[in-house]
Amino acid sequence: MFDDLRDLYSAEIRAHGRTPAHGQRPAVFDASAKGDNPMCGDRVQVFVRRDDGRVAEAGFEARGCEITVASADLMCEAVRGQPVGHIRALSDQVAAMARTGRCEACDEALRDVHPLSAVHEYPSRVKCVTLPWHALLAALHGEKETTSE
Amino acid sequence: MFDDLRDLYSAEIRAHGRTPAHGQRPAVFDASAKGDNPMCGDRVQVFVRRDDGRVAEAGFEARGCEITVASADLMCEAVRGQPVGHIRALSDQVAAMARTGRCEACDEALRDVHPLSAVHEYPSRVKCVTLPWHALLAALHGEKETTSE
Amino acid sequence: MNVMTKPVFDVERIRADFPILSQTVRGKPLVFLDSAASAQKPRPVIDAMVQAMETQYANVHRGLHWMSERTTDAYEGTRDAVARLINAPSRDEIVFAKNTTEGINLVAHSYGRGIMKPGQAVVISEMEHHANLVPWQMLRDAHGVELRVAPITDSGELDMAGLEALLQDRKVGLVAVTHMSNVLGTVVPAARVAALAHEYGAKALFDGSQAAVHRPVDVQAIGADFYLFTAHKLYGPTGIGVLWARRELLEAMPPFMGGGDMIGTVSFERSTWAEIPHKFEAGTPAIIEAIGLKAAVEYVEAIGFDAITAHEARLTDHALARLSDIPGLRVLGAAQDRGGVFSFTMEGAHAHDIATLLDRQGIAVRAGNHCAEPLMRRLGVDSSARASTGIYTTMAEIDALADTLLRVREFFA
Amino acid sequence: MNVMTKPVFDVERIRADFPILSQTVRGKPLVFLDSAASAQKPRPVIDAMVQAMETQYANVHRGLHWMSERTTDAYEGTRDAVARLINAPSRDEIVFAKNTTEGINLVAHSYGRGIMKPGQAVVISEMEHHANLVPWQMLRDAHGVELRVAPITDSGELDMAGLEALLQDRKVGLVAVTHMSNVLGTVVPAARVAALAHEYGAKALFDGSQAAVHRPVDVQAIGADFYLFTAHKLYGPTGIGVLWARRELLEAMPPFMGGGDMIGTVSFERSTWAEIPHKFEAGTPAIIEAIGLKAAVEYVEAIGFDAITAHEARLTDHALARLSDIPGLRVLGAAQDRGGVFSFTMEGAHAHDIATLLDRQGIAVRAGNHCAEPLMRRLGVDSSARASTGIYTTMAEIDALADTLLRVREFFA
Ligand SMILES: Cc1ncc(COP(=O)(O)O)c(C=O)c1O
Ligand SMILES: Cc1ncc(COP(=O)(O)O)c(C=O)c1O
Repeated sequence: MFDDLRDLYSAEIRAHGRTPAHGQRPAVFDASAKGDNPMCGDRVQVFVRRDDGRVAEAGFEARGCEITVASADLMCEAVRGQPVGHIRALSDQVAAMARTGRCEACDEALRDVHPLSAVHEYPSRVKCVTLPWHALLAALHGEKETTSE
Repeated sequence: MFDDLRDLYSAEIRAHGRTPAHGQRPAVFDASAKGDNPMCGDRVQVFVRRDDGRVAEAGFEARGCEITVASADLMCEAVRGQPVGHIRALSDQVAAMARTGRCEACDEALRDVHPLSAVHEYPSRVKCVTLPWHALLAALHGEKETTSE
Repeated sequence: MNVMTKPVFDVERIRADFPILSQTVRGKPLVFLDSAASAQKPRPVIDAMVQAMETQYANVHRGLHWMSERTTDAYEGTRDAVARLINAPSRDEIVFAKNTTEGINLVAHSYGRGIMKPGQAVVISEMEHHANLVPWQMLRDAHGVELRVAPITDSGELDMAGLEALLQDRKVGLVAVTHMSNVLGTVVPAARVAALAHEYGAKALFDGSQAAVHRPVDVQAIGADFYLFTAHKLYGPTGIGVLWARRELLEAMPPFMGGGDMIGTVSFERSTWAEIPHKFEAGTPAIIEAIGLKAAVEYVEAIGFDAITAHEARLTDHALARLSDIPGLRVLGAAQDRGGVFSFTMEGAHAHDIATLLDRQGIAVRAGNHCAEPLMRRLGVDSSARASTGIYTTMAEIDALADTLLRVREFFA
Repeated sequence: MNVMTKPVFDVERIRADFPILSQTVRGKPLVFLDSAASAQKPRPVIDAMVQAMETQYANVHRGLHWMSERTTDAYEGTRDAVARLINAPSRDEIVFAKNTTEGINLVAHSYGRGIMKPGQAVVISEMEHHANLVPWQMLRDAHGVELRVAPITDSGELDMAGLEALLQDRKVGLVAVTHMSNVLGTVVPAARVAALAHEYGAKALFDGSQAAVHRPVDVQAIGADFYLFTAHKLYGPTGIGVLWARRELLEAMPPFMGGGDMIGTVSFERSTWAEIPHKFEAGTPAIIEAIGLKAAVEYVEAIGFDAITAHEARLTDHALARLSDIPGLRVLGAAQDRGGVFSFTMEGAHAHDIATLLDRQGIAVRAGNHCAEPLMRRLGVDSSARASTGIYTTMAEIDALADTLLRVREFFA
């Protein structure tokens, strides 16, 4: 019945969505920010530890759908070791990917994030993918809250 | 060209509209009130002198169209000698006449007002007819201002 | 309208009046179960708007010409239709606003700031839509009025004893509650609430956004002081809603917005206000929308609320039976008196994911907090999915929902 | 849009797009010269609204289903169209209100009460519509802000020296003037006004209700801080208008109304606001109307403002020539830069009587104070008749007006 949804809800994504590896507050972190999706009530809080200008570790706490949680988990994976200054570019690429479904020019670091591009067929779900990235950027910029609008 | 308007702008009405007999503040009056038509800017101030429970004299000052002035003038004529308690009934009859064009049950005192019934074809002009009556009622009830809404 | 000649309720005939219902979505026939967010429009509403724009349109109130007079008659005619619909004592008490939200903001401004005194209180309930919460918060913060929240019971009904307790100190100037919850479907006993409010010297406002769609409303029988609804949920156009209030309240309240049409006379020094209802309608109103609203009112009146509530009761019983058969599914709220709104959660599946799966099958439901975040908190859920019915909803659509939810459950198992 | 393929301006082709123009009134073909009050709607606007209601409708922003997503795209797409129309730097700066009037009230509340301090002043002009006067009076009375009135010259133009004099003490926080007078047709030199305001530390607001219909508007070239217009005069639907303001102003301003869609998170204690523009759009917006507005914007863009202003210049020259030939007729205002709005008085005939006689011939003009009572006082008239043009107005219609006015004069002689 939901065959055409197997892209979006692939085994990969569902695993990240249900049993995220990074779905907790790290023992040590130096920045954190919340992201809210006011239209639906989803909330993600991202925690990040930096080391020598790079993201050393990221984790999150979320109340949200599988897509949001999966995106947060894949993000935490993808940004580990990335230069802090590079995160915005990655975030922009994810946003474009979620909107258009395409990611030809995406950074190698985003390889595992690609399956989420299936979300582009469901515009109202695009925010589920981008919300954790907004929260991460906010944390890195010293803000406390953000929204996914 | 304007043949179908000869009813509304009859010689009678036009005479009252252009050279009203009562278009001034009487030397003596015991009540007065203004009426405004906020949608168009017309204004009538009515002055009235009472004697022994009857309208002894009425006069007005107006800035307004010919229909308003004619209605005010015909009103002043019609109410002279009428019991104060009867004015609301007369006013209601005039309002009904202006809206419907009919006045079978109208008071004899309103005979000369009848030609104004032609206004019923022009709903937005009905207020021109009723405004002076509203002001007169307001004056008799001790109010200072009224509108024709 | 002659009750004798009213045709029996025939949902297929009604569906034929709604062009959108024959659309397909993602290759599937549209099953529109999101009417509580906004309802679809029947042909008579669309036609009335088109006819106005094609044959009889000009600005209202101001023109001394035929088109303006006819348009004014049509616009003002809607006040009569609405007054009849809710049994308002006078057409002059019908104020048009953009939607319910603007109407409540108008009351918060003109009654709240204009009449209430700092130190007084407003009571709302735990199950309010943000539209009947945020304006009172803003009033609280700007005007020093206290905001109190009446509890609901675990079955999702207004806790009348809890409400009465909040009124005891007689500081409450206004009780403002929903007439029907957009999350729980609960219909609030409005007449009892109004009587209680009055007993303690408070006015009673009802947010009828949902109730006016599902129940006959009689503001006099309720004893309401303010009543609001929004046209787009009543099968009418967007951009117009209704505030009804008692004449003496409207007359005492200062205006909300300033501009054309709401004035008596204007000088740079001072302006005077027009009579009600015009005092509260600044600027060019939603003319075409008012004309559409009249058609919507006439449309539901022609069907009749007896038939509408009977149809809805059948749908509701069926929906509750089918939904409660789905393992792991929890319907929020269990009020005695409830309308066709079903919010639910499902174990192991997030509301958004449910909504997306349903959408893939052409079934439109809403998911999220339904503009009632504090209520969600009270219910202990982050978000829920919500299916809601309209006059065009069929038993088969309820079955499609339930059948698909069973598959959703498998998918997420 | 490709400028090269733009068809030449053909008024008969344009007229064919407006169904209402083939109507008769009192047995005569409609000559609609009341477009400044509200314009007629072309078929693409009507069709866009109908198509939305028939095939693609649901509430916006909230739904996770196909209909809601498509409707949201359409609704939000209007922001892009409007941003392009007025050359706004960002679509996020486009706020939808009910009409110009609500937009100005929003600014008076959120900027006036929210940002300005008691003791500051607002400057308006002598030729404002009540919509750009009454809200500032209400702000004055509620918030202790002074209201100053910049004079106009006898030719009906803004007196720039007079304006500058009012700014000298640097107390003025906002200069709020019309971009084009709805009585005199005067087009105000907006860029000069904005520069002057900025020189003295004030913001500049322009009421573009009339200007946006007759002139290309570029808010960046003007240097405006706030700009407003109303869809129904721009051949669009009733029930929707536009407030544009600079991002940093919108971000600093508190919200106007509270409710759904304008919030970030809500608890009973405290709410946070959504990002702009949503912060200023509480409740279900005028969705169908926004969709109609987009069609209206595209319609005028396809014709092009070059063609529109050229057509209007021809009509204006002709109208002024014909009207000035009528003995006893006085056209109000004689600005150098003026659009297709002609207010006039006639010796021996009151404006209402003129309007009724014209109406009898199917010619729709307005009469009264045109929601600009103080201006009428300044001009020394109680009321005037007003003819105003649209893109569909023909030379023959101007001739019909002038010919009939000659007969009106005879009638009242
Ligand atoms: C110059 C001007 N400003 C403001 C308005 C008010 O527009 P609206 O009634 O659509 O709010 C109008 C038209 O009525 C106008 O001509
Ligand atoms: C109970 C309730 N109140 C208020 C509203 C707000 O209505 P609107 O958005 O039309 O102002 C809604 C719907 O959104 C509602 O369901």
